[in-house]
Amino acid sequence: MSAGTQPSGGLDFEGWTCPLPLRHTPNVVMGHGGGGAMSAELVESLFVPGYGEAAATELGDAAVLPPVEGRLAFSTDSYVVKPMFFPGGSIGDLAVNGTVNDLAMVGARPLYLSTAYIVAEGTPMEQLGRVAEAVGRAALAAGVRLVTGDTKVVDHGSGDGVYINTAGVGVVPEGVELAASRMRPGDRVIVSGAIGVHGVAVMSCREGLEFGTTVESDSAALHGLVADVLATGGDVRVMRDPTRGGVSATLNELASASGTGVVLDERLLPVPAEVRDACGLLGLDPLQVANEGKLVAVVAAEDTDRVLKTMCAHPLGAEATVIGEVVADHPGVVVARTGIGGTRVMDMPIGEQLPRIC
Amino acid sequence: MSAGTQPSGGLDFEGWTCPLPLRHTPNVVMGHGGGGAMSAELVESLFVPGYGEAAATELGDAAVLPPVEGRLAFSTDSYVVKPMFFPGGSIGDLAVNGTVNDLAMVGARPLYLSTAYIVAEGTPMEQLGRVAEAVGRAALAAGVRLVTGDTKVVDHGSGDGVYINTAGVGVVPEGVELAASRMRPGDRVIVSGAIGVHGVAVMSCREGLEFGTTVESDSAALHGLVADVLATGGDVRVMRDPTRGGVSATLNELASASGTGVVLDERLLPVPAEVRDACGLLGLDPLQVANEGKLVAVVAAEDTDRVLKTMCAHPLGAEATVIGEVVADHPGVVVARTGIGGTRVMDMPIGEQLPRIC
Amino acid sequence: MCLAVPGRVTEVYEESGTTMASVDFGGVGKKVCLAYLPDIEVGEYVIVHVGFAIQRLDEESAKETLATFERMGILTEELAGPEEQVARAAQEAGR
Amino acid sequence: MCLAVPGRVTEVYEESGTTMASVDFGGVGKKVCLAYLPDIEVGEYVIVHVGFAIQRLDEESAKETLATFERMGILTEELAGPEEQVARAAQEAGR
Amino acid sequence: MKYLDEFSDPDLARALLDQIHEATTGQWALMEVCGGQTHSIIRHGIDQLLPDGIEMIHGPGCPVCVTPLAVIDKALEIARRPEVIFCSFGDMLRVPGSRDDLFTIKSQGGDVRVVYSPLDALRIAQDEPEREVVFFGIGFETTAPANAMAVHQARRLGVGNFSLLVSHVLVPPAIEAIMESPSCRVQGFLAAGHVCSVMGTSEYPPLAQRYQVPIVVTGFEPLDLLEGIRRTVVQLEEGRHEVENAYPRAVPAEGNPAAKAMLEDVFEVTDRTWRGIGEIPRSGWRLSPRYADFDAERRFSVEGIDTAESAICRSGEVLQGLIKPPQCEAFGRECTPRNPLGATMVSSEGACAAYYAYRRLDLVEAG
Amino acid sequence: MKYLDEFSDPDLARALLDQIHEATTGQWALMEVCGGQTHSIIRHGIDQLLPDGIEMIHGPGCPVCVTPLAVIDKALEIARRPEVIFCSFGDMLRVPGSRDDLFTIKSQGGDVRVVYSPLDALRIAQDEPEREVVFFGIGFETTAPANAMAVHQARRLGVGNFSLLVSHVLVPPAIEAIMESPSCRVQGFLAAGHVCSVMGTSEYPPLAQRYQVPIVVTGFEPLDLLEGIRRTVVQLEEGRHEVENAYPRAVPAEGNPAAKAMLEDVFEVTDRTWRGIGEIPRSGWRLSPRYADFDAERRFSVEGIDTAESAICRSGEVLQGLIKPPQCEAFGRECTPRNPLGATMVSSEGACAAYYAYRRLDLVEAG
Ligand code: SF4
Ligand code: SF4
Ligand SMILES: [Mg+2]
Ligand SMILES: [Mg+2]
Ligand SMILES: [Mg+2]
Ligand SMILES: [Mg+2]
Ligand SMILES: [Mg+2]
Ligand SMILES: [Mg+2]
Ligand SMILES: [Mg+2]
Ligand SMILES: [Mg+2]
Ligand SMILES: [Mg+2]
Ligand SMILES: [Mg+2]
Repeated sequence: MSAGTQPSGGLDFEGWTCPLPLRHTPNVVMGHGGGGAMSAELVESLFVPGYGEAAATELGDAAVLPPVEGRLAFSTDSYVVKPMFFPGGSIGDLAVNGTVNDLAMVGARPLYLSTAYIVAEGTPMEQLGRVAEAVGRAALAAGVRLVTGDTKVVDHGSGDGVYINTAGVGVVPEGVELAASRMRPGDRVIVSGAIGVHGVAVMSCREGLEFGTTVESDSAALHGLVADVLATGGDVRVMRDPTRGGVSATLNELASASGTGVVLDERLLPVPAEVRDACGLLGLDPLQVANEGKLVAVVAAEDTDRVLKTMCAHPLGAEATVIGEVVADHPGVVVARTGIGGTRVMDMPIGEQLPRIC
Repeated sequence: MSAGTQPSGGLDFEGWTCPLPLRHTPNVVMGHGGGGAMSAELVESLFVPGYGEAAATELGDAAVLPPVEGRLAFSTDSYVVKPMFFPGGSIGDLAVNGTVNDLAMVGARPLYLSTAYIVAEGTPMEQLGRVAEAVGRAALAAGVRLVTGDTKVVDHGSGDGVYINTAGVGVVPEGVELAASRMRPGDRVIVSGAIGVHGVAVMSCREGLEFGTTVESDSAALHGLVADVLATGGDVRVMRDPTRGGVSATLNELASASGTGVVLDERLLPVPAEVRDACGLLGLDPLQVANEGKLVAVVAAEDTDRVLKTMCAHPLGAEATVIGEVVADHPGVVVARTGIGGTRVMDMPIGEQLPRIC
Repeated sequence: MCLAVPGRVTEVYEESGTTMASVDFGGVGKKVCLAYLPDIEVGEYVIVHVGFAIQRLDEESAKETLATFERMGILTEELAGPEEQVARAAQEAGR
Repeated sequence: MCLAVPGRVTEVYEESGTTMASVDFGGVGKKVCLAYLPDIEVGEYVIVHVGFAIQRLDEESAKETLATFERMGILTEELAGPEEQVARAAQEAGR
Repeated sequence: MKYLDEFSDPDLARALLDQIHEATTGQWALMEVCGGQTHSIIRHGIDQLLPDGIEMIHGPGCPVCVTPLAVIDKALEIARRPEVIFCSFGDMLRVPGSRDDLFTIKSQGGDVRVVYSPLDALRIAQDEPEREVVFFGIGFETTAPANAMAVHQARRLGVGNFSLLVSHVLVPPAIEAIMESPSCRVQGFLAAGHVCSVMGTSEYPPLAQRYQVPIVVTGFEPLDLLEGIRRTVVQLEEGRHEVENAYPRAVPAEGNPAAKAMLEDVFEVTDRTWRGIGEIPRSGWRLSPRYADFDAERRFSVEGIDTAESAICRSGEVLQGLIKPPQCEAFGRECTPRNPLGATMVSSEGACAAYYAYRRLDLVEAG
Repeated sequence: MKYLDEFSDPDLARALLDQIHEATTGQWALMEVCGGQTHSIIRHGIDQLLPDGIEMIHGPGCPVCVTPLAVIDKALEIARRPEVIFCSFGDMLRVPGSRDDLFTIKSQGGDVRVVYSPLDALRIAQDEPEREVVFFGIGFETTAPANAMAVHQARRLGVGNFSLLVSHVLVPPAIEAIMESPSCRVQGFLAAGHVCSVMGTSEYPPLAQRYQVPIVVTGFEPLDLLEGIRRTVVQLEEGRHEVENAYPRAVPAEGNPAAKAMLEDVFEVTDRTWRGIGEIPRSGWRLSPRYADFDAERRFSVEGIDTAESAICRSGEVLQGLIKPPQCEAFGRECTPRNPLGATMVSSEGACAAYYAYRRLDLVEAG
């Protein structure tokens, strides 16, 4: 890799041609959000073909779905990532995987997704089409159906490219009960693989910070891995996907919600060299960098080996590892053992991650 | 009313004080979307109290809900209305009522709502708090629980105030089967009350078009009205809420989805004087103006009286009336009989509603 | 040209040296420039186009016109018997 | 001051009259201004701060320093018997 | 609205229609000059209710439709500039120039705003002194006084960042051009009521005389239009060719003297190209040299831009009343309001759009 | 990263710690001058591993912390302007001025951008010639060459819309001021390695002599810090007070001559107020008259702005090493990184923030 080569561009837009015969509109215009013929055309000619097999036949205002046996899981997230396309993925995959993962983290089998777009006028149809295709592919891969949707268009300057909201409905199998309140001293904290990868991939193409890296986003749907883990019968107390705020935010949330302490051993953290190096360059903490295809699980000590073995057998958990444990001391606080044997309190990140000045 | 007095302002922000002890942030800043302590604080100190009784105890990443008997209904919509506060309501009520109504239109009893906010940095906390309160009040009124949520913050200039996405889950009672495909020649078309009210209320405070009016948005949750109608046992073929694109878009969609024709009698349209006058001034067609608390129902001829009587007995359907009928002629086309006895084809609106030039 | 609509002047005032009016269009109020009709008084009707009162609406004349139309209507009614009226309505409905 | 990190120069080139370099920081590549170290050659290490190479990293010296530390380590190992090492580790874990 | 609703009364409409049916014995081709009248005729289905002997021909009366392509292209060029806030009446935004339209420019980041009045644009200029605010000053004689006043006020108040892109057109020279056309079929005119509210009626008697056509000043509500048609037909049946005022409540003979004085001051007559028709001598207004400082064409140096029409569209013939929209091969096929080939399909005032939007049921059934 | 990882090796760290423990017999108060070193010490828990006899005092070495309130207020004032793109290193955005911070200005519409390098800001100025691009040029001697080069290039390339808001501070005068303080407890200094990479080591022998303190040039990785501490302690135990270079791989005695020459050309020495400390004579750099055109304070006429600190915060004492952050009443209570009362709580380099973020476990347990 030549360090002088800035990234971006590496994405291939060649293969795609806009399916909408919109003579005057290679870009989205306000009318596409007006609820009239142009809106309908956008759904029929762009979203439905983009989604492919993952779409229900009609993406209506509301979907009627067959009865579901068991407890429901319900989740929502909006996706506003910039740039929309980044190494290893796009806002489209994130929008599917992120919501699928939030469902998976409560132990649910994801079934249905809604997709709602807020598009800035001027967004190239071609980009919107690629996003729709990415959504369709990710949904197909995750085995969820796209059953209802919405599109709004906002003024140039009132939005920026494409924002996507997905909401998801899933079913929680009988007996599955995941909650921070079930955490007990002695439990082990497992992370399913390398951390910080998604955040570094996105940062590498963020304006003003660009750097060359081979890192690609880890965006993936984790419900398969979760199902395997639950099938072990091991006592998994709680799971979380450490997205915004990273592992640090997740562990702080768990400590605070459970009233237990967490001790983390930094020497055990799976931080890839690229992530460590990028964070070193920018003065960031890999523990605070976002992940999109990883989970943190708290598991009863006696079941840890079993769970870990199962995780490692799954392609998305191949590098799973224990990174710490739950303690009775310092409830609500996460403490990290540092590389050279010191300790520090690992606080909840505050707001934005800011590259350090010096 | 003094015509010279421009509207807006009439909203009262006095009663509200920001519950967040954010010394440096009377406005939303990027950090509130970072997934760290500031994000958590926003949920705990603004959304949860704003939602009040309508909120589930924790607005987590995903909710686990008790089993639901019967078919599920699932819907989503994003709300980007400008200005956020307008005569008779706010983006908060719309976000609840709009999704509740999309569920109601497939005959469902709405149960749960997700709420996802995309907030532009700089948005006053006070406004966001008022929006959250409006969401809470509307949800309480509609009897839906707010069970899961999300907040993102975007750069100034990348967003505009507050966008809200809600997704909703409901249950469709046994035997309820509403579909455009069930429309038959001879069916009657009913509208549940005055049309064009919401659109005119919002337009009256839109920059560059401001006019004085006493019209207030009709934003309301219609599932109660729908339940009453379904309880009559009358054969309701299909229902729609004529939001963006107005009654015109809705009837065109129904005609086109059903393969039947629709004939509308303009003399029967319940267009309030204020709506007619505002449309006259701006050169708009009331049939294309948005509604947020009205429904269009297609009902078997023999059941029309029964349905209409029930509607009229409900506060939200007091002015319900038959406005047209389904015909075998001109399938897919909506024809309007004009006031002086002519006819015209009422086409699907195209994109944005544009005030006519002259 | 179109989209000039009649409204009733409810208030006349000065604004940065120009005569302005509040005009009531039934359900809608709008601020209108009176520079071209400075003699208009509150209560009178004006024809308003893109924010300007371009002409006084002569209520007398309007009433006369309507009265003429009504006379024509009566004339027509007299010409057509009730049967013809019913037949005409039916024909209309069938169009 | 901090956040100056060592990287290996992989390419040297001119850009609008200034000497620039591509620098490889392990997993990360960055464009860096070489104006203050114009004699650096490809393969050498530099200390980079906010986009500027501020100093050459002397590999010889780095190796010497590490070698010194290692000698201290060996010295320490020799001083402490294995029991003491275990005790020390336990103490550490208990902090 | 008072004085609108009364003039839509179905019973009185029936009475007027009866009178028209009774009066009509011959075959008459009438032209309503104004796009607003076209809109109203189709919107209310009036043409369907007329006797077979009367044919309504739609005139070149929509300022959106007739604004020349070159002016649209200038507007797009100006609106594209980062320093400009480009203000326009609403339905001008969808009119296609040679390549783009204002909606597209807006979607590419141009600051394009819809306003209700040119005074709104002037206020924006006052509020945002560091920007350049340009108002798209199109329209017939009805709209010209508003635009004139905006420029006049800008000068009076010293609002240096306001300018006008002017493309006004005038009705009487258009009537003249239509009548001069060798293929002209028009036998009587409904003159545009609101144009006369401003200008009065004095320009029409010479035309009625020269071309031996009745000209009836007509309003916009169903009863107004029916009365205008009735009076024109009665004249034709009686062999008269006079100027009548069927809209006396809004049209005094002298028009609006204050407005006319302002127009005199701010504008001067110029030759003007009408989109789809071609140049008509002395058929437009441009800013007079006294207001040259406020001329957006000069301020943004777009005088050079000149562009030609596309070949397929027959809107020129439509605008001259030579064909009706459905006679154009492209109508409703390649050319729809969604994807307009010609300006007459763009504006809801345009003859092709009015025909499409409210097209007759039999058209649907045939199609 | 090569030459980083090796200097974090746990076994070698243990070896160095053993040496330190062995060497320490007295009670010694050492100051690491640089905020990056403070960060590293707390981040790795080094202070916990040191013998009780060694106390680390955190120096005024975070440029974010010491940037005077008046300069922050000037930055906010400039960033607020609509024509300005205000570029800054990341963690400057959260530093509170008298009222707001840059994040707040950004949220109110100010165009505030985080960049990695001043050259990025220069490139933005070239890309957006119609805007004014201002770079917030703070930092010690390490950062100054980058800022100097940006200005130099701006002049060379004729980038007239670029300027620098300069508030550079210098390490040696700060050491002098600390030692001159009557309450000073510091007995030895770890000098900031990267400052010396630029400036070399020649400024330190006079200080070591005058104040009879050992000064050891020290790097930033755990082993570097331990070695710096070890050498300082050894000197103290042996009663020496010399300048030693414990970071020879990055610090030649002469520093970087090219950078020093550029600094000489672009900047000139000035008295500078350090936030929380007060004015230290000749402790900063400002733009030299030759580059006055590129001075943002002049370009935006904010020279007049002058503001005073709030009363509660004891960051001045923290910065001078007189108290440790937890000794401040407000620490962890009213004052947290989320809601900082003083600059030392704002930057992750700041002593209070570093203490808060990585505060010792016993602190948590006590708290
Ligand atoms: S239908 Fe279209 S192509 Fe034909 S004349 Fe009208 S605008 Fe031109
Ligand atoms: S803890 Fe806060 S208030 Fe106390 S000295 Fe540090 S920055 Fe100032
Ligand atoms: Mg919906
Ligand atoms: Mg999650
Ligand atoms: Mg999530
Ligand atoms: Mg929708
Ligand atoms: Mg979620
Ligand atoms: Mg709906
Ligand atoms: Mg909806
Ligand atoms: Mg979320
Ligand atoms: Mg367009
Ligand atoms: Mg802030």
